[in-house]
Amino acid sequence: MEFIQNNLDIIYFVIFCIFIGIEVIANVPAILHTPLMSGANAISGVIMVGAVIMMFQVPPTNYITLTVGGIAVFLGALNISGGFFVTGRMLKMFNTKK
Amino acid sequence: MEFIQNNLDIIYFVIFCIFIGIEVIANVPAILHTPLMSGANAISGVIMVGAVIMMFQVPPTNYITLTVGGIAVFLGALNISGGFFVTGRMLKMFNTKK
Amino acid sequence: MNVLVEVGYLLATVSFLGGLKFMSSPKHAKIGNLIAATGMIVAVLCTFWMLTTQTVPSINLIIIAVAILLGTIGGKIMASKVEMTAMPQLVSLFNATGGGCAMLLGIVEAKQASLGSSFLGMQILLLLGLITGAVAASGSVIAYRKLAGKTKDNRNIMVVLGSRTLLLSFILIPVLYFIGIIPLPFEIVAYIMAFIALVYGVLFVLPIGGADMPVVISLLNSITGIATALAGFVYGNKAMIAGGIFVGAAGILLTLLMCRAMNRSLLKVLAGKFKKGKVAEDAEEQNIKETTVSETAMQLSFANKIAIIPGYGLAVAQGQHLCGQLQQLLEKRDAQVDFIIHPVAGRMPGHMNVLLAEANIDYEHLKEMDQVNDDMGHYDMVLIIGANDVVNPAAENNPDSPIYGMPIVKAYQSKQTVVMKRGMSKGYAGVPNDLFGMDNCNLLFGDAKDSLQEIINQLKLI
Amino acid sequence: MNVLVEVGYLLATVSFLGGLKFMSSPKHAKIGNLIAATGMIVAVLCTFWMLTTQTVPSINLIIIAVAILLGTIGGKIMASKVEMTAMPQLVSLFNATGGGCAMLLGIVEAKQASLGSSFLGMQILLLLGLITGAVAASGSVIAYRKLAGKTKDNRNIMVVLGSRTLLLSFILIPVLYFIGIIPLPFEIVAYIMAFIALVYGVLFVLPIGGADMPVVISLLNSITGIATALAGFVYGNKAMIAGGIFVGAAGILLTLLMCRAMNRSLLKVLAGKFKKGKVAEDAEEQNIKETTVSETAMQLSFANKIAIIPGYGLAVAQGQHLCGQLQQLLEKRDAQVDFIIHPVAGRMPGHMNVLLAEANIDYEHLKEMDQVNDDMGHYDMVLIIGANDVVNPAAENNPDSPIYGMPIVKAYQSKQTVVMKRGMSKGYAGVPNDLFGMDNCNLLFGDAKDSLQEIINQLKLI
Ligand SMILES: NC(=O)c1ccc[n+]([C@@H]2O[C@H](COP(=O)([O-])OP(=O)(O)OC[C@H]3O[C@@H](n4cnc5c(N)ncnc54)[C@H](OP(=O)(O)O)[C@@H]3O)[C@@H](O)[C@H]2O)c1
Ligand SMILES: NC(=O)c1ccc[n+]([C@@H]2O[C@H](COP(=O)([O-])OP(=O)(O)OC[C@H]3O[C@@H](n4cnc5c(N)ncnc54)[C@H](OP(=O)(O)O)[C@@H]3O)[C@@H](O)[C@H]2O)c1
Repeated sequence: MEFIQNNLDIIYFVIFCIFIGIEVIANVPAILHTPLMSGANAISGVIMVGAVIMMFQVPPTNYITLTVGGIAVFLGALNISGGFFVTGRMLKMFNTKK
Repeated sequence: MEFIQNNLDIIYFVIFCIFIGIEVIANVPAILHTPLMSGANAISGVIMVGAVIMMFQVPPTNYITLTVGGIAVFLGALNISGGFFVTGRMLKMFNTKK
Repeated sequence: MNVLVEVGYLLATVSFLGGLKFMSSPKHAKIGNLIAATGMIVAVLCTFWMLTTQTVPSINLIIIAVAILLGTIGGKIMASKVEMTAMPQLVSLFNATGGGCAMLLGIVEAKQASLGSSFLGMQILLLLGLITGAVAASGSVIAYRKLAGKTKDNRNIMVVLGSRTLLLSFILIPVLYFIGIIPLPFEIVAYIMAFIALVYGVLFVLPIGGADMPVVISLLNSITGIATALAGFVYGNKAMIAGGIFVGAAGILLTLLMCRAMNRSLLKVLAGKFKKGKVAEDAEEQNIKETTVSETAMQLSFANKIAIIPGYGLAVAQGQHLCGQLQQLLEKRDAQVDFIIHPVAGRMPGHMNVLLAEANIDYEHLKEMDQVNDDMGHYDMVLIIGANDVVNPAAENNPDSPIYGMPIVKAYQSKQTVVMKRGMSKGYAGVPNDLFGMDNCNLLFGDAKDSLQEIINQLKLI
Repeated sequence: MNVLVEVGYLLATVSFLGGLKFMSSPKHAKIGNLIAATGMIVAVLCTFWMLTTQTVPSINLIIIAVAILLGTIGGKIMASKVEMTAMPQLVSLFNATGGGCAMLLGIVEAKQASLGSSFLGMQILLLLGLITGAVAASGSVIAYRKLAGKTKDNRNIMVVLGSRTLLLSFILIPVLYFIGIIPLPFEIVAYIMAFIALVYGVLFVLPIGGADMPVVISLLNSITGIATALAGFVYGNKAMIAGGIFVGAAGILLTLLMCRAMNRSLLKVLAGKFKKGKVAEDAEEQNIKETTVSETAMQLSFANKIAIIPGYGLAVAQGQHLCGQLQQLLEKRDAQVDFIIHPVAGRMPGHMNVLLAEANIDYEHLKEMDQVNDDMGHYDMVLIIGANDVVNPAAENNPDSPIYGMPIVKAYQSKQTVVMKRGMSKGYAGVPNDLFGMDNCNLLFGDAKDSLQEIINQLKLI
């Protein structure tokens, strides 16, 4: 109960996000499934933002953590860049009729 | 700026609500326009909740305000009840084919 | 605030959302209405739950209870008694009550705000809520009166100028007040604004064509939604904010969708104008062929597949029940009779569906335009009853016509067409109809109800 | 936190939302991708804007910068080099990196959390984020390997049992830890969970059929989204929460939509099973008629309207360019050649569109199934190249067939059909195809590419 009280805003936020996520692609035609999947994949790359924030906090002497964190950022960047580029390339193929 | 800072949650809330409101009825067929209009009208009757909250705060000796507030509540209730009932009646007419 | 109250409002918000979603699909619309209504009950109940942590004088509570009771009963009665064809009027009236509630709420709160030292933002919110509420209220009343035929269109230049002036004062007065030039108490400013807004609502709706009222009601409804959301901000009430914004946003889109379904622009609707095409009003002499009741009855008796396309004229003539009789009669003779329903036939969306449902016509015989438009040639005979614009081929082949681009029922492709109308009057869009001059088309003049009755009488004899 | 940072995240959230919305409409998909990418750049930039209020050691900054640079370049190169047909593999690989990022982030934060005294909720969030990230990472790698043909399906009972056991331990270990029975530091528990999750990801994907990988990738992608949202909660970062949940929710729906487009249930897909119909595998002997290349070429040379229905076999044979040549040749002879594209022809949605686009075939000749299905009789000749399930009439007339209910291209209604395939093998769904035995159908055996080449050669001679 107290939890709900304190997190009411975030609860609304989550519910709305879920609804929007579902609603937004409810009517997508099958032909766009592959590029949409790929685009969604690119968006989930926003996890990199988390990795960067984490790296801000790592003590500069902790080399192991720095390395692991660096890899995390690298993977995130790969996901974002690759994701959007590959989606773009796919969509270029899907030109619609004029 | 400070305003944004303090009201960030509500800004997200409002944007999401607008988006949802638009998104939800983006594909409605013309035949449902009238009942949908009526249903939306009923929902906006939630203003009555505001009138009730207001009435909670009116000093019991202020007869004019009590009367005006009472009318507000009455109008709100009329909107809600009439709105949902009339929508229901309309929709009964719109039975879809089995 | 109490947690349970908050959770209740959360539930209400979600059910408004779900309700609207379901209401926009023909299959689930009824459930959607129920969901939204349940959410509303939850919202109201949890407002009363606040009483567990707050003491309210019993006189207030009694007034609230009585008001709710009367309102609920009144709404139920009005909704049950109204005739199907008067639906839009009633919706408009209900919208007026919602707007009125928002306005009164604003007025009372303005008084309180005058007493306390409420801050600028709150005062702006209150004024906005009050203005939108008042506009929605008085505008809806005029829309109601127009639909009920009690007020006529008024495109007087004074009305237009007046409404523009008032629009200006909506900005001017509050600005002058807030920078301190108007030395009145906030309360009084609020009253003035409410009054101006009420007048503006009237002037806003006056010039708009009576038949465009469904569009206007949708717009006013959206404004009520905004008023609700503004009040929600004042009370920090999420259910009010969400419900209000949902309705506001959905209402604006719905308004645009309605305009699109009629192939009109919202601006033109609001200005009370029609798109002027290059078509001269009565351009060409048409070679029309009149037919008679007995000939039509004869043709019907020979046809195997018949389509009936109903329009506004059928609604005016109240001929829906005769349509049903005609269908039964023909089906007994082993003919198949379909009704082809154009989404904006008549004067409100879905008008014809409601009409034919009232006459108990089977759903399997109600066809949507898109379902049959490719096969119009399969019908031996097409009967157009009081419809005009929705079968006008100009929408397809005349780019200059004001209705160009509107989807139509392709009656012109059928083997044989009989159009039942009283004279050569134009339809709602005011454009001539080439269909009437086509080879496969005959006109049967007369009131739709009378003609239908006579056809039925004759058919019984054959 | 800095206001500008917050506003930036708000913008990013809105553009993720808008991007997804646009991406789901064929006309605006490209813009949608751009919008979402812009939002991502905004999100990253405003994260760095935090540096204005926070000092970070320069070594950390250098590592971050290098990592981002390498990642961006690497992603760009991989995306540019990949062959069109290998797209799904690559998407899967990228998803693995996203999952990996989430997992590593969880591991590092778990270490920090072990040091500080972070509260229960945070620990649960971290564990959940770590598990989901790890499952998505290893699962996606296996999906990638399957699509690339490097790993085979494995429906071994050990795999299934193993994955169930691990699923159990996801609940058990944390619960035991939190009630204090496992006396290890949180850090270690996190490592163990990450390890288990990685193994689980592998076992989860192993039994699933290779051709179902697009569905699985979509599912894993949705899991990455959830991992992102969980990490977002840890940092209180709205853009991460919103982006993650959007992807999570959209991904789940997309997964279901994909299954529906293939007329399969998600559970069956995950179990690696096919719906078993009552149809015996090779029920009836079909009366098939073989035809020859020269006969087919002759028929083509006489036809005026020709339809080509491409399927998985054409992709395997890499015959798309020959298809283009054939079309040009026939058009020079004044025939009209349409390609009819079934949405799930091939092995990923839109596979055939990509394939034919690669061969530079004009968009006006690409027809969607629904556009032409009612007029199949208008084609003088239909050429089915390496397609099977998508033209199987059993989907329409055999309620017991596993593909019953899937929309198909109604090739069986055409005047004359030639099916090009290598032998009598079944399609992906493993069901016999009645079309092959029909009167209007002839089979031309042979690899699609070879047969096409020969037809073209012959046609040039005629
Ligand atoms: N549905 C909506 O939501 C909505 C809302 C606003 C506007 N509109 C517009 O309304 C129009 C609807 O088209 P429609 O084809 O249904 O109607 P219409 O184009 O307005 O034509 C109605 C026809 O019915 C005839 N009529 C009138 N009273 C009659 C009677 N008692 N007996 C027989 N005939 C009678 C009239 O000709 P006579 O006078 O010669 O008999 C007239 O030509 C469209 O332009 C649409 O855009 C629709
Ligand atoms: N698009 C998607 O997203 C997706 C994803 C997963 C699954 N699926 C499923 O995949 C199926 C797609 O249907 P489809 O009709 O495209 O393909 P299909 O039903 O799988 O049939 C392909 C046919 O091509 C023939 N073939 C294979 N290699 C060939 C070659 N080199 N030359 C000529 N023919 C060759 C095969 O017969 P022979 O061996 O006798 O030549 C086979 O019968 C559907 O069942 C769909 O549900 C689609």
